[in-house]
Amino acid sequence: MLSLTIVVPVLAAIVLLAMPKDRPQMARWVAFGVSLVPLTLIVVAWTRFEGGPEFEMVESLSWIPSIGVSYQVGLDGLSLPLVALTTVLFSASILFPVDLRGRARQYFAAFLFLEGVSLGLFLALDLILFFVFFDLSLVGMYFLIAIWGHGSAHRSALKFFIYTLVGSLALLLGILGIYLNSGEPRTFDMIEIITTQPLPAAGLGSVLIFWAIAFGFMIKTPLAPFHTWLPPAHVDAPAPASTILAGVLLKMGTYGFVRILLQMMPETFDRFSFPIAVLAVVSIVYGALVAMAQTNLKRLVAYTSVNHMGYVILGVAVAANIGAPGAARSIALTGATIEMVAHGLITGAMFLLTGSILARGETYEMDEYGGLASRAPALTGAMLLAAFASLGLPGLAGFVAEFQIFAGTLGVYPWLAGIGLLGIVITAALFLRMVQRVFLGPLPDRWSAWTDLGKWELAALVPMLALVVVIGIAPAWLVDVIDSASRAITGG
Amino acid sequence: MSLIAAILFWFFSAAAVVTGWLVFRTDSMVRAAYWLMASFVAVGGILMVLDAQFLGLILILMMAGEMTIMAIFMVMFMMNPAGLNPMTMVHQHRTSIVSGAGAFAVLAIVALFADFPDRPVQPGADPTVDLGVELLGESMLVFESAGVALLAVMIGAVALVSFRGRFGEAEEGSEEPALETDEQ
Amino acid sequence: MSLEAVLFVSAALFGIGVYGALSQQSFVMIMMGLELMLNATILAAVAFWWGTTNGNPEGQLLAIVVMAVMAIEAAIGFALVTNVYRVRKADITEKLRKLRN
Amino acid sequence: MLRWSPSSATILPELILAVGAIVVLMVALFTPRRLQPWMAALAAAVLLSAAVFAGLDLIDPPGLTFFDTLAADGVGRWATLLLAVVALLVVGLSVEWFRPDARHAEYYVILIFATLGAVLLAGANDLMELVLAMMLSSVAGYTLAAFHRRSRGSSEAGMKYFLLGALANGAMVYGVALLFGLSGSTTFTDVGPGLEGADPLALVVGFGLVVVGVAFKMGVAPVHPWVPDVAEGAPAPAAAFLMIFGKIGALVFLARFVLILPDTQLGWRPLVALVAAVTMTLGNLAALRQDDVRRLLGWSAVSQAGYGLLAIVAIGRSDLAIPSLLMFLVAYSFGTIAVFGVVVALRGLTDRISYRGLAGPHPWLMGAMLIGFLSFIGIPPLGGFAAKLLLMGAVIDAGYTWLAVLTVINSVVSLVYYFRVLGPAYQEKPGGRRPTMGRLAGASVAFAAIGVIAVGVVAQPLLQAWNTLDL
Amino acid sequence: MVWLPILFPLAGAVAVLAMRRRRPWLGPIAVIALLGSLVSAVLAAFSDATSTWSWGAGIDLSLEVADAGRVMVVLVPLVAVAVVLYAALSMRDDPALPRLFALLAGFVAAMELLVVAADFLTLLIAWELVGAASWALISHDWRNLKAPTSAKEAFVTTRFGDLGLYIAAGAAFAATGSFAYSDLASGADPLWLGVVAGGVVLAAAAKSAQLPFSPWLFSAMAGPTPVSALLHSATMVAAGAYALIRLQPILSAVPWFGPLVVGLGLATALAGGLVAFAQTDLKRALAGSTSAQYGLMLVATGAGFTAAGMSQLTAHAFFKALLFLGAGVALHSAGTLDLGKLRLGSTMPRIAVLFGIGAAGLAAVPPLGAAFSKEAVLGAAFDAGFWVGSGVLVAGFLSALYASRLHVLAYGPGPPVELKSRPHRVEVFALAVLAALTVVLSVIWLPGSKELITEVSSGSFAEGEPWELGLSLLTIAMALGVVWLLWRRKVLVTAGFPQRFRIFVAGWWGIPTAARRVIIDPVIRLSRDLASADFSVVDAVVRGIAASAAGFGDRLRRRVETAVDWIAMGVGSRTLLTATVSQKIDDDGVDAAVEGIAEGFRFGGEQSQRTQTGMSHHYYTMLVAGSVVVLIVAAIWR
Repeated sequence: MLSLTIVVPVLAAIVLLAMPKDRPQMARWVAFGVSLVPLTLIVVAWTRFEGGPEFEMVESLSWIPSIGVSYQVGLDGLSLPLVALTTVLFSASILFPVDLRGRARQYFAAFLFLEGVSLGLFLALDLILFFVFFDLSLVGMYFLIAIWGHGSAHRSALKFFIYTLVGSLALLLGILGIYLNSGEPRTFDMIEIITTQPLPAAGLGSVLIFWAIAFGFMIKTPLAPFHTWLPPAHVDAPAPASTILAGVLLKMGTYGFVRILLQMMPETFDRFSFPIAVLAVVSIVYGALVAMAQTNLKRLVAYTSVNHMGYVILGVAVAANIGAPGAARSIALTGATIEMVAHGLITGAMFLLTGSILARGETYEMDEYGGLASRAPALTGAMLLAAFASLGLPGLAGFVAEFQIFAGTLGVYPWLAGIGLLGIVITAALFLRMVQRVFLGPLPDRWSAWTDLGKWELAALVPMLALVVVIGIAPAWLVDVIDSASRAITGG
Repeated sequence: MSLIAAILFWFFSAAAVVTGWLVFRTDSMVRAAYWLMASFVAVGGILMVLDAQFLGLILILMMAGEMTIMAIFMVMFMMNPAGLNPMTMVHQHRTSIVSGAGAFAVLAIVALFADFPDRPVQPGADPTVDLGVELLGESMLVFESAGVALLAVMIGAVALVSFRGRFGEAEEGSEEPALETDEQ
Repeated sequence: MSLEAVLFVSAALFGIGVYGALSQQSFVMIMMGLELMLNATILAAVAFWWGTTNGNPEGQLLAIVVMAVMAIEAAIGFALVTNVYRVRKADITEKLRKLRN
Repeated sequence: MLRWSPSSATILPELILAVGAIVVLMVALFTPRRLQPWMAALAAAVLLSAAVFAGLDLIDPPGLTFFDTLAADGVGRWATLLLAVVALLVVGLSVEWFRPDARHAEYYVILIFATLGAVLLAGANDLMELVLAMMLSSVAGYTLAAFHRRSRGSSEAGMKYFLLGALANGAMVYGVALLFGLSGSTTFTDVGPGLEGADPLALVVGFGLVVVGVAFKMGVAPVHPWVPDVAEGAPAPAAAFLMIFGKIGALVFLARFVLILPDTQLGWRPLVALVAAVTMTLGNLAALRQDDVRRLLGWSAVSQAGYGLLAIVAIGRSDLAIPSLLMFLVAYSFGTIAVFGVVVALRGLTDRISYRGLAGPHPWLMGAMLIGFLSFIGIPPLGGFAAKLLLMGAVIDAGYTWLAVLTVINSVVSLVYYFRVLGPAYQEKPGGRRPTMGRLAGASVAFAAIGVIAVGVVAQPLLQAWNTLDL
Repeated sequence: MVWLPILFPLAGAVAVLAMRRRRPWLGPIAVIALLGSLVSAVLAAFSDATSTWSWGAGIDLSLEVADAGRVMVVLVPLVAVAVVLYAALSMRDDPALPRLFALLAGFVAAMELLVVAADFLTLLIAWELVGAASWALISHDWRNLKAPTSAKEAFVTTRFGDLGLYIAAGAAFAATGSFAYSDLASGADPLWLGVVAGGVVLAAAAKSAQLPFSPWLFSAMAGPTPVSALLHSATMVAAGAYALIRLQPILSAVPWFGPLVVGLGLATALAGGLVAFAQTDLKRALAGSTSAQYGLMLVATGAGFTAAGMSQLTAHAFFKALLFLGAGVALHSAGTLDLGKLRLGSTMPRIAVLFGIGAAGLAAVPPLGAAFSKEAVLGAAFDAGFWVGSGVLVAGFLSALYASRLHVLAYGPGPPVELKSRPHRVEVFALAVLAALTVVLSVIWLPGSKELITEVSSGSFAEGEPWELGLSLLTIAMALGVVWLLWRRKVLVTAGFPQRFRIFVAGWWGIPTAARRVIIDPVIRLSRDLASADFSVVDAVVRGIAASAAGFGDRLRRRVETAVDWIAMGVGSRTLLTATVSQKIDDDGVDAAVEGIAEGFRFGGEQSQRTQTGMSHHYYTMLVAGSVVVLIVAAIWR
């Protein structure tokens, strides 16, 4: 069943490409319909999910047994929410109207391809399979940015590709390192590696492997100072691609931190949890500060992603500290995972909204706008909701995550938690500034014909924002699922 | 024997090196070709001194023939009266000297300081017979390969140079296809 | 007359050949340099046959193989020189500069 | 001890190639001009039967033949099979390309000879056989490069290829003489033991000079300059072949060769590692600015040769070395055929700018190019990824982690120039269709592209077969 | 049960939004919702209701009406009803009325949640929601950029304080593994308890506008009057003091907790009193007085007598709401809040009387309840120490001083004023309700009420001395005398201060300026610098690596191929390269870097034809040189 979520979109992408005529509406509906398949399947999987410490619904096929590679997918409390997030974001993004540049089939095919690949990454339980999807996601995203982007899309897309390829290849080296150390016979099987923990806690080899993988994921996540590919890629990408980039692709890095580093080499991670936590806090504060100075709306949102990913990694680093109390580690990891989901929904929605603004105003410069609230209450309301969620207002998803992260961190790294908290104040300031600059104040004459969100935009946005609220108010259904994994991972 | 051999060896050696050097010190290609031939003949001499009479002989014969061809070729080819006109056609002279000296130095060091096994040729053996046995015995594949290689080079050389072929002008249409075709 | 001496002479011939191959502009002259190098190789091969291999006939064969190499290279070399001269009116290396970065 | 293999089937592919070449030549002599292109079919039949028999040989137990001068082992047979398939695909690319040529049956003859040369090189178990296989493949190679007898570029490419090759081969032959002198034999079976305790200085020089020759064949630094020139100047189908066949032959030979060398006196492993590092870096960096696609492919071939050497570095130390070597060769061959095939199919279109917006009108061709390039970069699940995975695993296993890191860095660099071609092709507004070369070339491209994907995705049968191979 | 006081206003908010097109219904709906909240709050207060809401993974949000919460849970909707009643009429022409009502109702709901919170997580949730609601309410008039700007300042300031609660919650979790008050009370590591205390004090100080956060109340003035009235009396600002009162039993285990809170409160009471005295803007003066009054509550709480604090909070809620509504009427009628231009007593005598009751409460004139609570605070302060008591005495003097000054200047007798509009009957009624509540609160002077309060709020009173009351009365008399003197000299408006000093004091002792100079401007500058550094340094490193790879590649290739010309090439190309790279580095991306290098080399190529290659003899040189290198390496590196 899980394999279907991967295969169906990818096959559909190929079929779409082979379709003879370019009929945008039909292509959109086909793509949307196909994207509902994984969504439905994941909902079913959620209802069947038991929440034990083991991986569930594992499907396994021998692929290249000669070198220990297999096709193996499965779920646990960590991947299930991310997979669900992926399906929601893709369905919404496909629905979101965008300038197709006369290449509708290719656009939707790229989206479906990327969906299958992203789902595959979160479901993969084999390191090579994981890497395959990791790299293919780069290719898919490259084309989405390069072909349907704007501004200097060529350069941004290439920069994105090159920079994250550096990360992915570092990851590959690390994966090879794990493989070569995985005992006899060698294997890429993640379940087996997690169970047997073949890597020695000490030793130069483990340290090198750890940092190679960590470097790879730090680029992908991204943590400062490896984030500079992110703003141009976001700014020049079409809005739905930005949503996917922020909502899904960045999570691959943070997911990898947990799945590979935390689960496969916990003792080595323990040695370096403090430096990683420091980097995370630097990202939090740095991302927020730099975002505050932006005049470009989308760039601003992009930098807040750096900030939010800092929270995630902070939570992961706390969970990696073996000496800390189990409850703190577990709550931090749960918080980090919720933050992944929350950030995906919130920032995803926010990027879609920037797309709506660009489509109407043709610029991201915030100073060009003002007073839009009077013409576009729905747009304003949606952005306001997203902004408040992003700055961590209780009752919305972001708070649930950030609170748990800080609650876990404070007992383990009190000073880092204290510094990191400053990020919350700065994000509050910067989002309010943004809202004020774009939506409040007097309306310039040139925008007097501004239109509010259309029905398709709303159709894409409302489910995402509704989830933000639901998670914010009643997160138990999500927290319990994640907690099952967190406890298993941290032993808390 | 050994004294005479030694004298002959040093004589041929000196001749081989000096004539070899003269190949590149002369003004005309034809003369250069003859100096080269002289160098080969000298080496053939050395081979004979080293009990490899057969090899020495075929080297001299083959090279004499080849060098004549080369000389004629140049006369024909360069449209240069007898290839005798004075000329200097040298580039990157210093680099070449350094490179040549370097190559010599490396090999000379190997020659003088390397420790080769001392397993001289048995006095009683007939090297030519051995060669024949080897050629048609254990190293047959080498022999055959040489044949194939020579066949290939003949075919290749003919294909490249012949003016006329079975179908008139041999070079007709032998170039990159046009990027645009008439259909377009 | 020792192995060292023969190899030394061979090294000298090889060095001269390298010098010639590098210093000459004309293709034909370059080929002469190459032939000289092969000449040195024949000498070395026979020297080893004579001095270090219990008279293994493979040494003699090696010399013959090198002669074959000489012939092959000369043949294909002349063919190419002719061809280049016909197409490009080029007889020295400096005239072949179409293909470069 | 004479070990003449009674079964001539062992060398049947070689025999078929040698005899087949002559047959093609003879038939062509008596065939009217308008039927000349059918010589391609004949050559294809020869290559196909060679491939079939090489494939059938795969099940034979490994051994040596012709008094130990030729190895008939699994790796050699796989190399033979691969070479025959590559030549077959090149024939497919060549038919339309050479159709206007008044006399091109010789092209196929030489192509078969070149294949034979590389096959013999891959199987060479004797220093003299090495020299002659090298000569055969080189001579055929020069001819192929210069085959456009009215083309300025082609003749220049052939000439330069020859000049460099002659010098490199001259050096190699001297090295062979030195090794013979040290070991007292030319057959590897005896060279190995003979070199035990040999003088290290002479050994180094001898080995180094042999490596110069092998490096020339592969297009490895410092004997690489012919590669971009030939890639640009030679007839495009021939260029594709020339990029590939030397690598197959020489890499397999080198793997066989280094294994007989004594580890104690000779640091061949670091030497090969250094050459690999320099080669891949040089090739990649030089390719960065190329605006000529064929030349770019040439430089990329240089860097790929560097990757291929990783397998040699690891050989004998990692059980991944031989599978990685073969996987690299297969992936590289198909990838090269695919991208060069696209150039051929577009009638030799080589200006980077001309590729702008081609993805629209030529989705399949550009798709093949995309697959080929992505495979070269090492994007999974393509063959190039499988190759790089195994190669890097092998060198890390062999203790050369820095080389794997360098490979990674180079892969990133390579992305830049591949996407300087691909980017505009996909991003720019679709342009008009360009004239193409016909179905057969397209079919070869398709076959190669599918091959690139297949070896990555369906790697298991191959790896299973290769895991047990020995040299 | 415990949910109802929260859900009623929430439902009201939803209903208001749903029926936003039927404007006449809006007011009644809002009032009914708040009345529902009030009634259910009373019931909840008597039933000591508790409830929990699970977040999963063992994290529960627990709600409980307990201790001071029993009073507070009733107080909030009580004040809110009056305020909403006023708003329904005074803002009846505002097109955004539905939004205002919805937000006010939400504001109340959030505050009720805060009151019934029984753990730090719930407290934090409510705490932040209150802040966010206040942001939305303050920026009610968003078309004028001033309002959202002020709202942002207010929100960011208080959010900084919120960090204290984050820290407190985290520390509680670290200490006990849960967020509940009760777990913390049942014993925790003193170190962590200290962190909790520090966090709570920080949060409370920011919310209750204590030093140094006080100035945010000025920003909050940008909101409409009903918002200010509610914000100052029973919701936002009250949250800080309430949280301290609620948590005092737990936190008093920390030895420095009491002195810190007392000191903070006293300092704010004195400084704020002077601010209120020096201000010439009616609402701002009231804002200053709010800080001062909450300072007094903190003194009582810090001294350990939470009942005193709670009664002060209650009394203050009524009269401060009343005063703000009075100020609103003034603004509405006279169109200004400038104390120099009001004196509406002759024109609107009824309002003047009502406002006077509020001012009397502010001045703590007996027998009003406010005076009782003031006395309780004084008693608590003297219990804490003589100097504290003296300080509170001075603060009481200041209260009387500014209260009387404000009344005289705002609603004192004066020349008839041309009114823009007259207050509506219901508006006056709302004021009257609050005035009545202020007066009715006098019943707490009755014997037995102390015991009742003690029992209900689980707090305590200090044993007051009779002379304390006398002293208070004396200070009030003195204050009245001073005001009369100043009035006579016609300098009451400027309070007799020199102009620059007055402005300095009225602007909260220069704290806003200092904050801008020391915190805001540097942070913004830092953020700009970082943003430019992000491109010119961090990214430049990346681009530099790319550029040098490209440049290195070119150099390497060319140098190897033209081995002969190494030196000449090297010198030339390096200068060129440096120049081009530094010039091009500001251009974007890898491609540009590549192009830049290419350009440099084209130029270099023009300079020296020798760099051109493609010639076989160069290849030869390379081969020989390379082979020699290979041999040397092989000979050395085993």
